Amino acid sequence: MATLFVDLFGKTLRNPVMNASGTLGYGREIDPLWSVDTLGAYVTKGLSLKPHHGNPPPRVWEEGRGMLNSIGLQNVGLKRFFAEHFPLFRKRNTPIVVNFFGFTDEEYIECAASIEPDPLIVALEINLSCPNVTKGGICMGKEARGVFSIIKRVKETTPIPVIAKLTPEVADIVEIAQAAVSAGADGITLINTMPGAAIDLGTGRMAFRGGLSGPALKPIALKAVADVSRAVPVPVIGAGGIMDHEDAIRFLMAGARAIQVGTATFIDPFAIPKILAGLAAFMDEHGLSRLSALAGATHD
Amino acid sequence: MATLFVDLFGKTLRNPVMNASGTLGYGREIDPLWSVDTLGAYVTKGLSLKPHHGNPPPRVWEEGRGMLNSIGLQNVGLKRFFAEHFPLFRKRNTPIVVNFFGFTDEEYIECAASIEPDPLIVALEINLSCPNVTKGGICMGKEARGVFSIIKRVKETTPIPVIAKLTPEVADIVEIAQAAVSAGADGITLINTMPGAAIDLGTGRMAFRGGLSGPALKPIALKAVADVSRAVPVPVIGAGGIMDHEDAIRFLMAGARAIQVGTATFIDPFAIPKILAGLAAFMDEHGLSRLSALAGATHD
Amino acid sequence: MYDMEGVIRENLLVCQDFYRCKIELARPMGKVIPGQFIMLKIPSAEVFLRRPFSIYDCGKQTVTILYKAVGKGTRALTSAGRKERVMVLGPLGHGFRVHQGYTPVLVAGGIGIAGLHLLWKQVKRKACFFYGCSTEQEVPLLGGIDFNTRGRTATGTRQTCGDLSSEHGQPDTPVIEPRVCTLDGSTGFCGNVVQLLKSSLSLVGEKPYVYACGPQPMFASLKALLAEKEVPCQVLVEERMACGLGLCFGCVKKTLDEAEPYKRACVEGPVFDLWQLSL
Amino acid sequence: MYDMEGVIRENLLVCQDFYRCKIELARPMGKVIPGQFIMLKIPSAEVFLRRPFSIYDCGKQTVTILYKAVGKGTRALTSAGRKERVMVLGPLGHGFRVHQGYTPVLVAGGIGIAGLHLLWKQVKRKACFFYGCSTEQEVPLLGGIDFNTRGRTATGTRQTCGDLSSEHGQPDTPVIEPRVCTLDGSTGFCGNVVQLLKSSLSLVGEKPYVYACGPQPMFASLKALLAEKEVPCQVLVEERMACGLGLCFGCVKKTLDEAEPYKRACVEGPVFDLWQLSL
Ligand SMILES: Cc1cc2nc3c(=O)[nH]c(=O)nc-3n(C[C@H](O)[C@H](O)[C@H](O)COP(=O)(O)OP(=O)(O)OC[C@H]3O[C@@H](n4cnc5c(N)ncnc54)[C@H](O)[C@@H]3O)c2cc1C
Ligand SMILES: Cc1cc2nc3c(=O)[nH]c(=O)nc-3n(C[C@H](O)[C@H](O)[C@H](O)COP(=O)(O)OP(=O)(O)OC[C@H]3O[C@@H](n4cnc5c(N)ncnc54)[C@H](O)[C@@H]3O)c2cc1C
Ligand SMILES: Cc1cc2nc3c(=O)[nH]c(=O)nc-3n(C[C@H](O)[C@H](O)[C@H](O)COP(=O)(O)O)c2cc1C
Ligand SMILES: Cc1cc2nc3c(=O)[nH]c(=O)nc-3n(C[C@H](O)[C@H](O)[C@H](O)COP(=O)(O)O)c2cc1C
Ligand code: FES
Ligand code: FES
Repeated sequence: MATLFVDLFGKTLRNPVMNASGTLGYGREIDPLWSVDTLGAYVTKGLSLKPHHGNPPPRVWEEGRGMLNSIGLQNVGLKRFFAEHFPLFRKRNTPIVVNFFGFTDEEYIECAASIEPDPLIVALEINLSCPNVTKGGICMGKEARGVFSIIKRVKETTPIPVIAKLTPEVADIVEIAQAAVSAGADGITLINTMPGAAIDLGTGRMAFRGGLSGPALKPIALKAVADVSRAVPVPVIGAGGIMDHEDAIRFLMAGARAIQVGTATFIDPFAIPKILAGLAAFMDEHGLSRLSALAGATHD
Repeated sequence: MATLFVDLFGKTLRNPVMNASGTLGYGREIDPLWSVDTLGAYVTKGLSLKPHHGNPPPRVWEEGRGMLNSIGLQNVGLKRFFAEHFPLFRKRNTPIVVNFFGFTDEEYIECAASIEPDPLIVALEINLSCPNVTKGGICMGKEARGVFSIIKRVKETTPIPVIAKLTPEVADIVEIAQAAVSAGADGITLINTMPGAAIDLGTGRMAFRGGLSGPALKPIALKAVADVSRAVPVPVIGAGGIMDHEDAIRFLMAGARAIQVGTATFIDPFAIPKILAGLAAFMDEHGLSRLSALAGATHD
Repeated sequence: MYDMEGVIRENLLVCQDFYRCKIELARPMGKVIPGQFIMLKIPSAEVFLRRPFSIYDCGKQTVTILYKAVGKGTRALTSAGRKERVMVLGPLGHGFRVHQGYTPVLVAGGIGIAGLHLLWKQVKRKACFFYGCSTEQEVPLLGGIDFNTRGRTATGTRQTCGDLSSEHGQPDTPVIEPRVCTLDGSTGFCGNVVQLLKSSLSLVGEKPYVYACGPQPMFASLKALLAEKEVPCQVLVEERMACGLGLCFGCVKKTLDEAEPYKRACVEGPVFDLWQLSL
Repeated sequence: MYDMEGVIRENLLVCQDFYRCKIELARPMGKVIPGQFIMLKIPSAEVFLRRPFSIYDCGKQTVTILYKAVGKGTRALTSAGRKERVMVLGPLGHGFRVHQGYTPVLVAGGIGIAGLHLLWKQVKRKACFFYGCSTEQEVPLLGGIDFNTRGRTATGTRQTCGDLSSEHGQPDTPVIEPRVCTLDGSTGFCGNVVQLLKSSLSLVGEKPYVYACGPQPMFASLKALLAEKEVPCQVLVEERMACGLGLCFGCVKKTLDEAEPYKRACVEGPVFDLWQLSL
């Protein structure tokens, strides 16, 4: 029997499959369907220092084989998350990755500072796809210099490993990833949603704007993973349109150490347990005993 | 009966529907199925000063509801195009847009200089998604400054209207479009393919890399069109995943003056004539007499 | 909760654009509270996300929805044949809470009737039913509702609203008074269902409790109508959904809760207290 | 040329992984040259691009393909039922050019037989046929070919290659000599079809002209075999295609033409002169 264990930042995770941030609520919503300890690690909904209301509806839009969302980062804030939602993960002994964001450099630092290290916290995942209000709303993750300085200051603030989660809406994602790593990032998550728009012909209403996720994103994500994992020495976590275990394997082959499943869960709430089962079966079928054997497969 | 006429750079085109560059061969290949004068204008395959061999196969890859291509800009060169292929358009009295590229700034200038003005040439469409060999292979269209200087020099070289065709792999496509316009671009085509990758699980071979086109690209393209058409005073030409007349209308509603159809033709070689028929029927059904009425529809 | 396999057993046109679809499930669904919904995976590769539908009716191992073809997904569903396989997730969400000591007044606009049918079936006491639609062609939507009519027809008779509370009143027997209106006046009262309710509200009884489902603009006029007498009211809202499980925060409705205004229609709803919504 | 609607009339498993699919067209296809192909829109929303298939056979208003299930598209096609609608674009590409004064020698590897069947049917003179496959299970693929056998079975008999040119030879009658090999030796010659050809080439006749279709590595060994005697040879190549019409330049094969090495398999091919390819 193949093992799915994976090492990440000195911790050993049960398996390489996480949810993508913002796609599994606070965890408690899915727990009645399957226990959160099914996950290699639970990635929190994007959290901020203060609670955040998010955008008015409509917030989701189907678009071909994908969807657009403009949730607007609604969340209960870090404090309430740890008070109300973290206990479930403690009870289930499930490692978590704390995804967080801010609208200024300082907010990022304050967030990171406010998170107490805990044996269950694998890493902090910095969502860099946020508008920087001090720079006229330009997205944080678009400039290598800006990314470098946020990560550097966050690293100085916290002893917890730090993952930079990058937006694909950049000219050269490798350059951004390298900036993050040289600032001390311990890992890179690729990719966040791609900004897009849709127009409802029926109503003739103006374009719905939101972040594109799902299969439409997959080729862009796979390229980012393949390019970045060759260019940086830290683990890459892949996300973007992973719908089944074959997609998961593609990302692992492309160079991801672990993967995150988002939109797939909306269509099939059991997508994550199914991916895990499929992954194990694939490994057994191909006589692979460790996940790292997959990554090798593509380097021929 | 609605008219589909559209004004572009002081010329009146029969209709707003063009092919996307590189997706209708040299024109002669489709002409036996439907006359090239069906088009508002024919956009040439990307042409260069000298003939170009292109990449070894495989060059195309199906990817969900889209495809990746790595044709590598194979073309017969500007000279042979005008000698061998242009006469068809002369015979059919069909306006053309000359799409061209280079690997250095100088090559762009030389290309533009070599193209004689002709009543049938509506514009030159500069493909800015090319590697710049003098800058270590970085894509031409990624830096506002680089785009500005190429367009400025091309504009100084030729009296023919110039369209900048932009890559979506940038941090802020509006910024690039504005740079092009301030350098004198007469129009903007949005968007070229998005770089992506795929992995064939069967063979376990390394990622196929290529430009993503087709429906998967549509939300990204629509957003680019909506954003750029509001930000620049010149006409925007929309492309990316237009499969039917409803998609065409979405792009016109989002602010495009004209549209280009690429990948759709591979799946249905009659996609372009069908889109034209559908467009006319839609206008009649909704009592719209001019295309400009569509653009208005979304500004409520 | 399970994601249940289902087989379409019936997918009938009830009247123009409206269909009733009965699905046989591979296992029992569990207890359903009226107002709850399912997330249905429509068997068409063109449709990516699931779609939410109120549970119109349910049996031991069946679930029935009543739906209106409005867009890509619902149109694709109309052409799903018998025996076609689907996936059904449910029952989902918070349904109606029926409070003792009130007269239930059900108010359905158009396809909103799908969300109230089960409540009507389960209310074991005197109650009223107001139904509004566009034209008499849509009146057959009422046809599936069991109005134990005592000499009155369920549809279409042009009648004024009698004194419901006195005329009938056997304990534990629903009062059988569907009132119908059409926007074009082709049958019943001429106007929308809130106008109809207004014209009849004084007759409804002592302590009305309104349960409403319909197009969203209806809720604002309902609020205006009910505000004076502070009539309690629960509404079933519709919002675009991605997951139906509270995972994505895509389906929110704005409430008057200032600390956390946006509540998820799929878990905190789809039934909300009208007086807590920000309309 | 038209994009023709078609209806699947037959979609049969010939042997493991191999299927024959007959499509009735809404209108006649026009003259077909052996080696030409169609672009088939497979009726599955999961399959985006069309897929190219050699015209295995054609009637007035029918076209038949023989295909191997190898990936998403061909696997989806296996489950297309009778009466399913498809779109068929064709006939496409440059087919085989048959030159007078030569003995046609047809060499098919595996599914390559699909590309040579029509040529065999149309060659109205003495000719040879070599067929190689993996195991005897695939020999039924020959079954559709009309070998007017004169006492010999078309398949499976373990036989050495006789002197074809002398044994038969009625003008305008195809010589009926299928030679079979299998990679595992389970029937016929043990080896691949180029090895089989090598073992028999001297017996083929005075002026052989080889027409080949099969897996791409076969062409390199064919080239090595035929080089010495400069035997003329045309090969039908397979390449991923997007449009099939010469529009996308996605399907190129490398040739020895230095000025323009990459030629489109869909218009300049799919049949190329072996001696012009860069393998
Ligand atoms: C809890 C709940 C219960 C519902 N119950 C029923 C029911 O019993 N019967 C029924 O016919 N419909 C019901 N709906 C609405 C139904 O879900 C939508 O009509 C359906 O999702 C539209 O899908 P589509 O692909 O056909 O339309 P789309 O092409 O997605 O959209 C067409 C139009 O419908 C609107 N729309 C899309 N999704 C929704 C949605 N979730 N809610 C409201 N409007 C939407 C769009 O804005 C657009 O104008 C319910 C919705 C919710 C949230
Ligand atoms: C001119 C021509 C004639 C052909 N005639 C036949 C025929 O008569 N019968 C038949 O079974 N097949 C034929 N093929 C091959 C057939 O087109 C492919 O097997 C088919 O497109 C694979 O599609 P898929 O979705 O099943 O595979 P995919 O999932 O796309 O790929 C599966 C595997 O097949 C390979 N492949 C994909 N497309 C092609 C292609 N166009 N050519 C070669 N390999 C490919 C891939 O590299 C991959 O390894 C022909 C190809 C060409 C170009
Ligand atoms: C509804 C929704 C909410 C999301 N919220 C967040 C978030 O709060 N923080 C974040 O970093 N990414 C967020 N994402 C992005 C996902 O984590 C993921 O990167 C992206 O959706 C691509 O993966 P997928 O295609 O599997 O969904 C969200 C995505 C969706 C669809
Ligand atoms: C096979 C292929 C070849 C292309 N060649 C060119 C080219 O030479 N020059 C160019 O500017 N764009 C080229 N493109 C990009 C298209 O013109 C178009 O911008 C893109 O495909 C998006 O449109 P679509 O989704 O309708 O195909 C090519 C696209 C494809 C698919
Ligand atoms: S639909 Fe996802 S949270 Fe309600
Ligand atoms: S397949 Fe498009 S050119 Fe040959």
